[in-house]
Amino acid sequence: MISFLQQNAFWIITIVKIALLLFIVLTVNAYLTWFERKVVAHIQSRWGPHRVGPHGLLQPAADGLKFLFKEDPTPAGVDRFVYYLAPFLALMLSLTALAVIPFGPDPINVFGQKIYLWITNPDIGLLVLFAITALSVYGIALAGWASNSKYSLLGGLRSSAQMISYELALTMSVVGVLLMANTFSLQGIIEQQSNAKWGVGILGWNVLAWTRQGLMWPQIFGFICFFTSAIAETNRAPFDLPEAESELVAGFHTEYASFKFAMFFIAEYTAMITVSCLATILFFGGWLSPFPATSVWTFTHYIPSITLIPFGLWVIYDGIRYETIFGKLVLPAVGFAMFAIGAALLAGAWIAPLHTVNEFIQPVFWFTAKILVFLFFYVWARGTLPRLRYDQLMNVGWKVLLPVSIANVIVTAAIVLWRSHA
Amino acid sequence: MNPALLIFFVLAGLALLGAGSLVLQKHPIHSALSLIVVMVSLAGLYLLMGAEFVAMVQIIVYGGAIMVLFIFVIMLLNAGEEEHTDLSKLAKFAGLPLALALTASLAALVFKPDAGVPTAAHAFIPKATEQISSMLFKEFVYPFELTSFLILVAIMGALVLAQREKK
Amino acid sequence: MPTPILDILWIVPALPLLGAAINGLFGKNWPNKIVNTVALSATGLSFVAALEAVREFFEQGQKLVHKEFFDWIVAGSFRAGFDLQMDQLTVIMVLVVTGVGFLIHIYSTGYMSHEGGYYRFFSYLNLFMFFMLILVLAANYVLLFVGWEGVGLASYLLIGFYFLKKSASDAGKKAFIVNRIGDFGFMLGMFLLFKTFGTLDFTQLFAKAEPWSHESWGVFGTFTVACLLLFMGACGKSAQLPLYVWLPDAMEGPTPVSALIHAATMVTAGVYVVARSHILFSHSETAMVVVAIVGCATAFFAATIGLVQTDIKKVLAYSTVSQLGYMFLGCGVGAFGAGIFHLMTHAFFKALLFLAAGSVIHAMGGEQDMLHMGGLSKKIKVTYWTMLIATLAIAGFPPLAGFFSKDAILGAAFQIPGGHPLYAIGLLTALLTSFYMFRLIFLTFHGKQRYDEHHVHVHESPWTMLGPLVVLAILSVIGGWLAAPSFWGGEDHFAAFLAPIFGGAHAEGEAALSEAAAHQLELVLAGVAVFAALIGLATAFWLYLRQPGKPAEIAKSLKPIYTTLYNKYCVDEAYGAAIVKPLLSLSTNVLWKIIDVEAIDGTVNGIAHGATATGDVTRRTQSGNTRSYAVWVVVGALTILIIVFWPAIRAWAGGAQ
Amino acid sequence: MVPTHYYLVLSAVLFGLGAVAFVFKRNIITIFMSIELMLNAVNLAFVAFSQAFGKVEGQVFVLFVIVVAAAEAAVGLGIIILIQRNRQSLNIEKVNLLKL
Repeated sequence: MISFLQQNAFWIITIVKIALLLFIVLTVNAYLTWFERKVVAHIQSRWGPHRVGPHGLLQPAADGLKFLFKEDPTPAGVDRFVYYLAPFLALMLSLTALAVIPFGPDPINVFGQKIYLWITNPDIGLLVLFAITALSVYGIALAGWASNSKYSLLGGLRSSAQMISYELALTMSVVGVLLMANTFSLQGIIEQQSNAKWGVGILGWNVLAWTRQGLMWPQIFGFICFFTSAIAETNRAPFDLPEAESELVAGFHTEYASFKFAMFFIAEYTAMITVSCLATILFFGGWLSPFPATSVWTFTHYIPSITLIPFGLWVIYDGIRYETIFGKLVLPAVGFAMFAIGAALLAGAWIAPLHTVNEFIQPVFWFTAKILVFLFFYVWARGTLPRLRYDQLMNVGWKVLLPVSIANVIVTAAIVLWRSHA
Repeated sequence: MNPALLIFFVLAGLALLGAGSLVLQKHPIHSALSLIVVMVSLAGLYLLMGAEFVAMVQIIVYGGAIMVLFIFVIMLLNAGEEEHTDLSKLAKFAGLPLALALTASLAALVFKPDAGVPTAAHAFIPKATEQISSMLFKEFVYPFELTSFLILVAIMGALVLAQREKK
Repeated sequence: MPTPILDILWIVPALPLLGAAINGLFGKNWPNKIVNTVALSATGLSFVAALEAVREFFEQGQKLVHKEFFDWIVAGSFRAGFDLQMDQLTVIMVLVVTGVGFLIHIYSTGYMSHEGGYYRFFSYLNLFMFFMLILVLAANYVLLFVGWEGVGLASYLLIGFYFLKKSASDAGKKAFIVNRIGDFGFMLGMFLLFKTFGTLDFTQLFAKAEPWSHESWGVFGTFTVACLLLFMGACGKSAQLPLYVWLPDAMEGPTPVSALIHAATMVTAGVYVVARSHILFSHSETAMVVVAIVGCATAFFAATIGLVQTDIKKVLAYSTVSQLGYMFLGCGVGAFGAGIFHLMTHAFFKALLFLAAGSVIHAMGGEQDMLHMGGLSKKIKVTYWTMLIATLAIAGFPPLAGFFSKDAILGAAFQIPGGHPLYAIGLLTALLTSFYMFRLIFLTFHGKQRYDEHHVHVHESPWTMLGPLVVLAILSVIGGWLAAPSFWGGEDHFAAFLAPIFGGAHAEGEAALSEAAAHQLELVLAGVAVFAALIGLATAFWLYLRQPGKPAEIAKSLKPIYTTLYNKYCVDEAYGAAIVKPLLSLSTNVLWKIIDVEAIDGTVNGIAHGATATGDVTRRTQSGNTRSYAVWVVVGALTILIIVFWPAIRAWAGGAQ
Repeated sequence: MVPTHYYLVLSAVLFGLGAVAFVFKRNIITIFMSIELMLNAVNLAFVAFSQAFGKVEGQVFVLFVIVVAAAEAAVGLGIIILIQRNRQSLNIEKVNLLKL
C-alpha cells in the first residue's frame, strides 16, 4: 500500500493538487461574481445582492443551485455536436490554463514529498498559456455558430474577429518582458525580476525594471497594452461586444441556458483570474514582495496578519450589529476566524513553527494580493467604462495597441542589447 | 510497450481520425474542427519529440490563427453543407482511387525500417528553442526577413481582395 | 598659409556646377533675388578663383601646372583622369570665359528679369560655365571632350529655352545634330591619336608627337588624318563651312545666351582645340592649309551673307561666323597666337555687340528687324556709344582691340609663302565686315525712325544691363594694347606671353625678312587694313544715310545675287534636299516599313500566332473544373514518386515474385 | 523511443488523406483545409527528421512553412470571399469560367 503510494506519488500528488485547485478556483469564481456585483452596485450606488445570507454572501451558492436545477432546453435546428461541444471547450481550456501558473516558490514537505505550489511548470509555460488563449476562441465562436441564431452568430463572428485581432497585441506586448527574462518559464520570469536595484523589490518588477545592471526599459507600456488586450481577449467590458446585451441580447450565449451557460460564465471568470495571474507574474514580480529583503524590513512579513486582524475585528463588530440572527451568528464567527489566523501569524514572531508558516505564506500572500488588485481593476473597468463601438474596437486593436507594443519591443530590445554590451 | 510509444499511437490515431473525418464530414465547420483535432494532436507529437517550441507555435498559429480564420470565413459566408455534384467525370471515376494509390504508395515507400534514417539516437535536442531562435537570426536571417515581407504582401493582398470597391 | 588655389584648381569649374545644382534643384519657387545671388556668386567666385589661380601661375614663373585629381577611366594602358592643367593658353581662355561670363550673368539678371523659367535659365547658364571651364582646363582630350559635349548640351538647352516656340526647339535640335557630325570626327580623331600615341594626355601626347617627321603637302599620314578629323569637330563647334548652318538659327535663344555661348566662348572652343593641338597641326602642312582655306572661305562667305540680313541678331551671328573664320585663318597660317589673340578681342567686342543688340531689342520691346528701327541714337545713348565702340573695334580701327588682332592675322597670312590670296580675301572680308557693321549701326541708330511711337516707347535699359556694356566697351578699347608696342618697334607682349606654348609659330613667317623690313611691312599692312575699313564705313554711310533709296535699287539691279545672299545661298535647303530628305525616306521606307514592320514585328507576331495555334489545340485539356486539375496534380505526384523510387519499387517487385 | 519511420509513415498517410480530400471535396474552403492538412503532414516529417538527426534546421523549416501557410490562408480566404460574393456558390465545380 505504502509502496504503491511511494511509487506513484507523483500522479497522486498531481491529481490531488488538481482537485484542490479546481475547488479553490471554482469557489473564487463564485465569490468573484458576488464581488463584482457588489462593486458594480456600489459604483452605481445600489446595494447589490444582500438578501441571501449576510451581505448576500450566499448569493453565489444560490446562483449555483439555480443553474443546476434550471431546465436545459436545446433550441431547434442547432448543430447538436458543436452546440454541446462549445461550452465544454470554453470551460476546459480556461481551466487548463491554470495548470501552468506557479502560485509560490518553495515547496511544502509532506511525507518527504516536495509539493510545489503549481501543477506543472514547463519551460514554455508562457507559450502554453498563449496556446490555450489562442484556442479559447473556439468555445465562443462555435457556440455562436452552432446556436442557429442571428444574435449568436453575430456574437461569434465578433468575438472571433476581436480575439484574433487582440491576440497579436497581447503576444507582442509580452515580448519585451521575454527579452529581459530570456526564458518562457513563468517561474524564471518571476525570479529574473528579483534582482532589483539596491534590493528594493518593487524596483525590480518589470513595470519599473530597475535592475542591478541599471535601469532597463520600464514595461509600463507593455503592461498597459497587455492588460487592455487581455480584457478584450476575455471579452470583458468595455470590450464585451460578443455579448453586448443592448445589441445582441446576450451574444454568443443567447441560446444557452442553465449549466451550459454557467460553463461559459465560469470560463469567463477563470480567464479573468488567469489573466490577473499572468499580469502579476509578467509585470509585477509575481510572488515577490515589494520591500527589500534585508533583516531591517522583516516587519513587512507581518503585513498579512496586520491586515487580517483589524479586518476580522471589523467583521465581528459589523456582525454584531447585523439585522438577521443568521448574520449575528455567522459574521462574528468568520471575523473571529480571521482574527485568530492573523493573531497566530503575528505570534510567529515568537513561536518557531508559526514563524515558518508565516514565512511560507509571504509569497502566496503577495501573489494573491496582486491578483485581487487586478480583479478589482476588471470590475472597476466594467463598472465605469462604456462599451466601444465595433470600428473603434478594431481601431484600438490594430492602430494603437499593436504599434505601441511593437515600438515597446524595439526599444526594449535596443536597451537590453546596450546593457548587455555596456 | 513504453509510454512514449503508447502516447504516439494515441495521438497518431487521433490525427488519422481527424484527417479521416475531414474527408468524410459534409459540413465545412465539422471538417475544420476535425482539422483542428489533427493539428492539436500533431502538436502533441511534436512535444513527444521534444520540439516544444514548434508544438506551441503549431497550436498558436495554426490552431489559434489560421483555423480561426477559416471558421470565421465559414461563419461569415454562412457556408452550408457542400452539394454533392459530379461535373468532373475525371474526378468522379479516377480521382479517389488515384489519391488512395498515392497515399498507399507513399506510406509503403516510407515504411522501411532499414531506410537510412537513424531512429532518434538522442532523446531530445538540448535547448532546441534557443538554437532555433539563434538560427533564425543568423543562418536563416534573409529567409526570415523575406517571410516578414511575404506576410506584409499577403495582408495587403487580402485587404485589396476582400474590400468592396467604392462606387 | 592657405592652400594655393592651383592645388584645388577644380574649385574653378566646381563653383558654377554648384550654382547650377542649387538653382536647378531648389530654385523653382525662389524669388529672382535669391536665384541671382546664387548664380552670380557662383560665377563671380569662380572668376575670383580664376584670377587668384592666374596670379599664382605668374608667381611660380609661368610654368605649366598639371594636377591629377582622380582617375576617371582606367582601362589597360589607357588612363583618362580628371586632370586639370594651366598654362598661358589656359590663362587667357579661363579669364575670358569667367570674366565675360560673369559680366553676361550680370547683364542677364536685367535682361531676363521679366521672363518665365528664370531659375532654369541661370541654372543652365551656370552649367554652361562649368562645362566650358572643364573644356579649357582639361589636361587630356577625353576630359576636354566632356566639356565639349557639355557645352553642346548647355547650348542646346539654352537655344531651346523658349521650348514652347517651335522654331526655338527646332533650332536647338539643329545645333545639336550638326554638332554630332563634328563630334563624330572629333572622336575618330581622338581614337586615332590614342591608337598612334597610346595616350590622350596633352603633355605626354605632344611630347611623343614632337620628334615625328613633318608631313608635307598632299601626304595623308597619321597627323593629317587626325588633325583633319579634329578640325571636323572644330568646324562643327565653331560653325565653319560646311557645318556653320546651326549658328544663325541658334539666335533663337535669349540674347545673353547668344552673347555668351554663340559669340564669346563656346563657338571659339574649336579655335581653342586647334590651338591646343597646334603641335599636331604644325606637323601636317595639308591640315594647316585646309584650316586656313576653310577659315578664310568661311570668313568671306559669312560676311557676304551678313551684308543683306535685316535681323539685327542674324547680322551679328553671321559676323561671328566670319570672325571665327578669321581665327581659323590665323591658326591655319601658323599664327596660333594671333588666332587666340583675335579670339580674346572678339570675345570682348562681339559679346558687347550682342549685349548692346539685346539692349536695343529690349528698348524696342522685342523688335529685331533693323528696318523697323532707326534714329535710336538719341534715345538710348549708352547703348549707342558702347555699340559704336564695339563696331569700330570689329571693323578694325586703331587703336581698338580688333585692329591689332585682325592685323596680326592678316600680317601672318601675308607673310607665309603663297599666302597672298588668303590675305586678299581676308582684306576684302575686313572691308565687308566694316560695311555691314556700320550698316547695322546706321540702320539702327541713325536715319529717320521707322517704327511708330505709339506702339513701342523706346527706353534705356537698367544699369544691370548697361554696366556690363560699359565694362566690355572699355575692354574692347584697351583689349589689344598688349600687342601695341610692336608698332613702334617694341615686342608684341601678347605673342611673347604665348610664345612658350606656340614657340616661334608666329615668328616663322617673319624669319624670312629682317627686323626692320618686317616692321615696315607691318605698318603698311596695318595701313591697308585701316583703309579697307574706312572704305566699308564710307560705303555704308553713303548708302544708308546719304540716299537711303539706293540699297533697294541696287538690290533690284543685282536681283540674282541679292536673292542668293538673302537666302543665305540656300544652304539649308540644299542640306535638306541632299541629306535630310534621303535619310527620312530611308528610315521610313527601309528601316520602318521593311525592317521594323516586316522583320521584327513579323517575327514577334509569328511567334504569337504560333502560340495561339498550339493553345487552340492544348486548351481542350482545360475543362475549367478544378477538381479535374486536382486529379492531374495527383497523377503528376504519382509519376514523380514512381520515377524517383523506381529502383526501390523494382527491387520490391522482384522480391514479390 | 518511437522509431522515426513511424512518424514518417504517419505523415505520409496524413499527406495522402490530404490529397484524397483535395480531389474528393467540392467545397473550396474544405479543399483549402486539405491543403493545410498536407502542409501539416510535411511539417511532421520535418520535425521527425530534425529529431532523428539531432539538428534543429528541420524545426526552423517548419516555422517557415507555418508562416507561408498563414500568408496563403489570408490571401486564399480573401479570394474565397470574393468568389462567394461574385458567384454565390462555394462549390468548386461551379467556379469554372477558366475554360473554352
